[in-house]
Amino acid sequence: MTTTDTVSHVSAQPRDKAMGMPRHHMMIFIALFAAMLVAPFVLYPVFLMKVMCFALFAAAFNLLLGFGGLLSFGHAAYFGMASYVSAHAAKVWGLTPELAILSGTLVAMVLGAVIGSLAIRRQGIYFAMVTLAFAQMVYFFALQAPFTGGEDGIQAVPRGDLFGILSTRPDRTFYYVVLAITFGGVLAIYRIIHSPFGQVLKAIRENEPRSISLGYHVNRYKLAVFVISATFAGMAGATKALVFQLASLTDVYWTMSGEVVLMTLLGGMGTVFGPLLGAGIIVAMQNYFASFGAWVLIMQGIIFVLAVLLFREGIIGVLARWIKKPL
Amino acid sequence: MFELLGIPPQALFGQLLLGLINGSFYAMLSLGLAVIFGLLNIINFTHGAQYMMGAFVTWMLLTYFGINYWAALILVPLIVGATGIVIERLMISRLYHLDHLYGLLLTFGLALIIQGLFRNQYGVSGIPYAAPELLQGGHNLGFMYLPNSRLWVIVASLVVCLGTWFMIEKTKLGAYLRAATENPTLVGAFGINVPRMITLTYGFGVGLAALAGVLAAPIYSVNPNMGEQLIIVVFAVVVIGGMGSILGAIITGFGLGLVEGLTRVFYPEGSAVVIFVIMAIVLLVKPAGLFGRTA
Amino acid sequence: MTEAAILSARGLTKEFKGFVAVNKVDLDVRRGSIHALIGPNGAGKTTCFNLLTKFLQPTSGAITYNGRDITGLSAADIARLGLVRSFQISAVFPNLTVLENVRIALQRRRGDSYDFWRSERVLREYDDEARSHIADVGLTAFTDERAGELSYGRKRALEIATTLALNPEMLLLDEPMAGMTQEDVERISALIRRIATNRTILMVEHNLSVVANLSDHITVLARGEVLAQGDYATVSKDPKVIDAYIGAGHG
Amino acid sequence: MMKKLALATSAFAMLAATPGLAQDVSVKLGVLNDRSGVYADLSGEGSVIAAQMAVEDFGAEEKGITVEIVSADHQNKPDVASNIARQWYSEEDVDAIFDVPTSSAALAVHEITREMDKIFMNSGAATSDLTGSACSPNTVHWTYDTWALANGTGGAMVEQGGDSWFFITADYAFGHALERDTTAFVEKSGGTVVGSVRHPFPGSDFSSFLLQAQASGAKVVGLANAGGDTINAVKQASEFGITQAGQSLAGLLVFLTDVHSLGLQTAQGLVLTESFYWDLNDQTREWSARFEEQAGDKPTMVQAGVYGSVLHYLKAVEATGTDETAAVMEWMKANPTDDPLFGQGEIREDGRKIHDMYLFRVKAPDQSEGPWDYYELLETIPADQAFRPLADGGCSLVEEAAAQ
Repeated sequence: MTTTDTVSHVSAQPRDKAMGMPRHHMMIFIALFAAMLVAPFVLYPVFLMKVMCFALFAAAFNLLLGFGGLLSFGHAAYFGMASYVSAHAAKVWGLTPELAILSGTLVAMVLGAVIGSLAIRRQGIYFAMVTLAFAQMVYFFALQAPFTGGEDGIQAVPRGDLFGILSTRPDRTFYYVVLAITFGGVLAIYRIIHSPFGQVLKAIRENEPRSISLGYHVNRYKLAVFVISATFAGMAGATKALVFQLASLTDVYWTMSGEVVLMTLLGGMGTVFGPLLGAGIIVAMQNYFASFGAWVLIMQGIIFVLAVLLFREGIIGVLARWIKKPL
Repeated sequence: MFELLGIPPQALFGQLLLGLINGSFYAMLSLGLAVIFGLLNIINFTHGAQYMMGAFVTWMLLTYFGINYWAALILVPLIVGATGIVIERLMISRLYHLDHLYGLLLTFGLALIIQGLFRNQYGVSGIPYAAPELLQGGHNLGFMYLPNSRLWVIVASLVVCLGTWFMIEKTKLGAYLRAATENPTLVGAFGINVPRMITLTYGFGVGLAALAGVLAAPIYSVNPNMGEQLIIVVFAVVVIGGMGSILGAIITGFGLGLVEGLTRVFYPEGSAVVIFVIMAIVLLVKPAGLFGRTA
Repeated sequence: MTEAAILSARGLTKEFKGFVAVNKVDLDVRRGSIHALIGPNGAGKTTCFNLLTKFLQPTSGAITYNGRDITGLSAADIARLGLVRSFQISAVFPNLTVLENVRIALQRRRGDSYDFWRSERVLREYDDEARSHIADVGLTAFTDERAGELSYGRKRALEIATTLALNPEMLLLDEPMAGMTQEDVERISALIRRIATNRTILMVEHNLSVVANLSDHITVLARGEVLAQGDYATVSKDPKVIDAYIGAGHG
Repeated sequence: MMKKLALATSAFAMLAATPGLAQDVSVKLGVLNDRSGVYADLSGEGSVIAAQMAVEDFGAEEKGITVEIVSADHQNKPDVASNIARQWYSEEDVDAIFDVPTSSAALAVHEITREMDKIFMNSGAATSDLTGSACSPNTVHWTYDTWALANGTGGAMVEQGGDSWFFITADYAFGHALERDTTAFVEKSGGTVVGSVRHPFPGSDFSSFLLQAQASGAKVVGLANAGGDTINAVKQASEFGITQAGQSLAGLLVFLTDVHSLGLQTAQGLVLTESFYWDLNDQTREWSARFEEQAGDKPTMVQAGVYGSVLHYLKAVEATGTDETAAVMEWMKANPTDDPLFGQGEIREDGRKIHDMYLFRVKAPDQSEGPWDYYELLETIPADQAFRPLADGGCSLVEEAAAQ
């Protein structure tokens, strides 16, 4: 018999929807967007761009874990490989930023399709181990392939001119490009969750054998959501490469896979806003505690343990329970 | 003198022997994972960190207390196994009613903490641990110089692996263990304290990892990151072998060590990924793994 | 094969690591009948059931449905042919509402819904039909409740409503009465009889009174093999069957 | 508050303006390195201590220069390094960044420094690209580079009789570059390379590669890797009796701290190149003793390089009376360097700092007379031969200068 990989979580049913979106969701999105519009005048724009890239990465990951019920421990592969491709495209091929990001995203999609079609043959923790092992293989590839620059990475990547016209060199300008990309990505993921496809995904997560018995080709759905998740993870990685103007092994290493799991778990898996908050917290932590060295690692470990033992719903999950509305 | 694909047979034998040594570590670690998985149904991500602890505790015993390697062989698995028991009682035991993925996440977090603490304390450059006198030197086998310490690893891990296999497959205790794996409630009905058995099993699996760490201490550099690379490869070994049988874990471990050794001779560039490639093929052909139960 | 058989199995065998769970079972389910699969514990009923619904792949043997060989098809494909199963443990989607549960089945008509770019509002067209299925099993009052919060009997009712929403030609019910109160048993029995009017039903059931009451035809399994076949009266008098049940210490 | 004070003193100084005397510039120096990873021991807090010693020895305060030192951990990750460098330059008014081990992180800081037009004085990183194909008017590469190491170990080893080589190479760009460069020097000096093998990175088991090296019969086994890989390889070489059997082991990127962590028993006989050793002369011994009092360990060449580069930078600030990038950089390149650790030297127009390099052999335990007595000097490679000739690096600054 097949086992279910259900991850329990909150998902009550709101009926007060406006334009297909519960009103409070729409208000949060608008508030978030407004805040991000003015944020670079208060906070350091590069830091904010990093947060946004990771927020998109975590949202993509959450689509797979929180809504597909699949724990991938190798999402760094798509994030990192896309960042290499995007950096290479911008630097060596001289592509404009939107095309560079697009090419990175496409490569992540293809990679996701290849690894995904193998990984979905196993379930539960095996699935996690398989994705981890494949990601390690991608890491070795990135380390040895000539175009990635090995340990040096791809450095001094030009951001280029958006659509060939608008220079994105100034951080503030590029900030709004990144805002558009990541916000668009997060909204797209939101739509996917709330699509007919998303509805079937939820059913599979809740009860896989039953979904099969209703005639759904469960593995095709799993593969589809895996590929979509890898694609958006790639989009985040490709964007990040242009933000920092470099692509490096950090992004493709397994600790990166662990970090995105942590962001999602901390914020609240299976929630809409949890991964965004989780990404913000972890990136801020890494940024401001950078001088503490290995303590950052220890703190991340402690957060993992506490999150698993004490608040599995994550911060947003707990909030959602208090206000009795899904977030 | 005949050669095989351009490789002199002496070199080939040497590499096979070395592959066997690597395989010893794979086998011991995947065995520990299999035992834990069998009863607790979690993948112990902390396994690599516990292997590293084994090596470090061996070093500490010698440095701070003057306790030698041979005593460490007994003491270290007990000490590290005991920390495992504490972890199981305090944390892992709270997760059995939940999705198994939480066990993976918890042990991943624990691995980060343990690794970070050791990094803070000892840095990452690595600490030397001198092999005991009996293991220094080596034998000239004609086709290679085999250090005694390596020979000892093969012997010790074979004894441990076969001992574990014998205990689980052929003794009454093992029979309970296997039965509990299949059906915990049934064994509970036989009047066996299942939670205690689970705790001890976790301790035992962790002890195995620590023992591998003791064996590694004189050979590899003792450093906080020594487990993190190995554990991912061992995960692949486990996926290839499947969690069906104890013997399967042992055979796969040794076998993949040999395969890796051969790759080092014929195509060294591929030796880092050969196990992952095999994993991909096994997933295509036999998704449940070579020794895994179908369904 | 009899003319009227909708589902047939020939020489159906399943081995697990040398242990033969189901051994050369031949089975014919007549169109329009209620067919029960019974037997003592460990007789291989559930394995047999899982083989027929392709949740397990048989080691050897063939299965035909409506004259078509379905031995090589996947479980989801079988469901698409109109052969839909239920589960021993109640098979609902606990975090979806009752309405959404039924709608998941109706949504199947869209083919495979891979359209992740559309809003789920397109699913509202199924709401009315879903409500009528819900009304059929008497759950209208719970339409917007989370399925996980329903009582056990209501979950089973919801499961049947979901199954019926697929409008299957044949239903395979895995112990539909397991764990039910007497009151629930009667309600579900009536429901099964009602839906059986233009459908074929194969069920695995422990509750012999339910079997006696509902089924037209019975197959008795013991140790993975077919022990006896026939209607309740024939089977219940068969000394081999009595022996098997008493020998196994189970009634 | 700080700013007000600085303004007040500046007005005062203007009145009493005497060239070369109190001139009240305030500079902020960032020491960016690895404080938790593989290179924490050879750079880390020790580099910050070295920088502070430079400020004190220079007597910055007496000379009217206010110096603030900030430090951070880049975890050997280029993205972390680039993030910190950006923030330091744009938000915290850091004038110059020092140290930065790990080539990838160094290249990242190198690019940002160029973009923001500040000063980067690298001590910790190996890549010779910093003054070669990627060279920048804003970077000085102080202590060593891969070319110098390959030249020292590869060329000098052959002269010492080690004329046949076998490489054990980390299978990524850095390892390949080390192997390629060293091979060139070995061959130029009349030696041969009999074989090489690439090991996965990072690797823990080197036994099978060592076995191949042994079978090759080469006189020298060259380790074209770094950090934990080198440590593991050396440890296992001793286990398999490589050096005892008559082969020499040559580390192409080995630091004093690596030898310290291996112990002499294991590391004995290893040959390596460095640009600084605490026991070279009275000056280095005196300075290293002071360093050891504060840091607890003897200094590495990287830490020594931070001292030297901070000192030279402060001299430039004193002489030009400003922290303005172009002026400081011009002075630094125009004037010779002189410090107790590296002696006299110069900074070339491509940013390369020139000084002697040394080929060492690790002593056997019975030759060592005390703690940290690890090296035996085999050869001094004079400054004019130690580094890549200006014309060979492919640095665009050099071509521009030549064109003018």
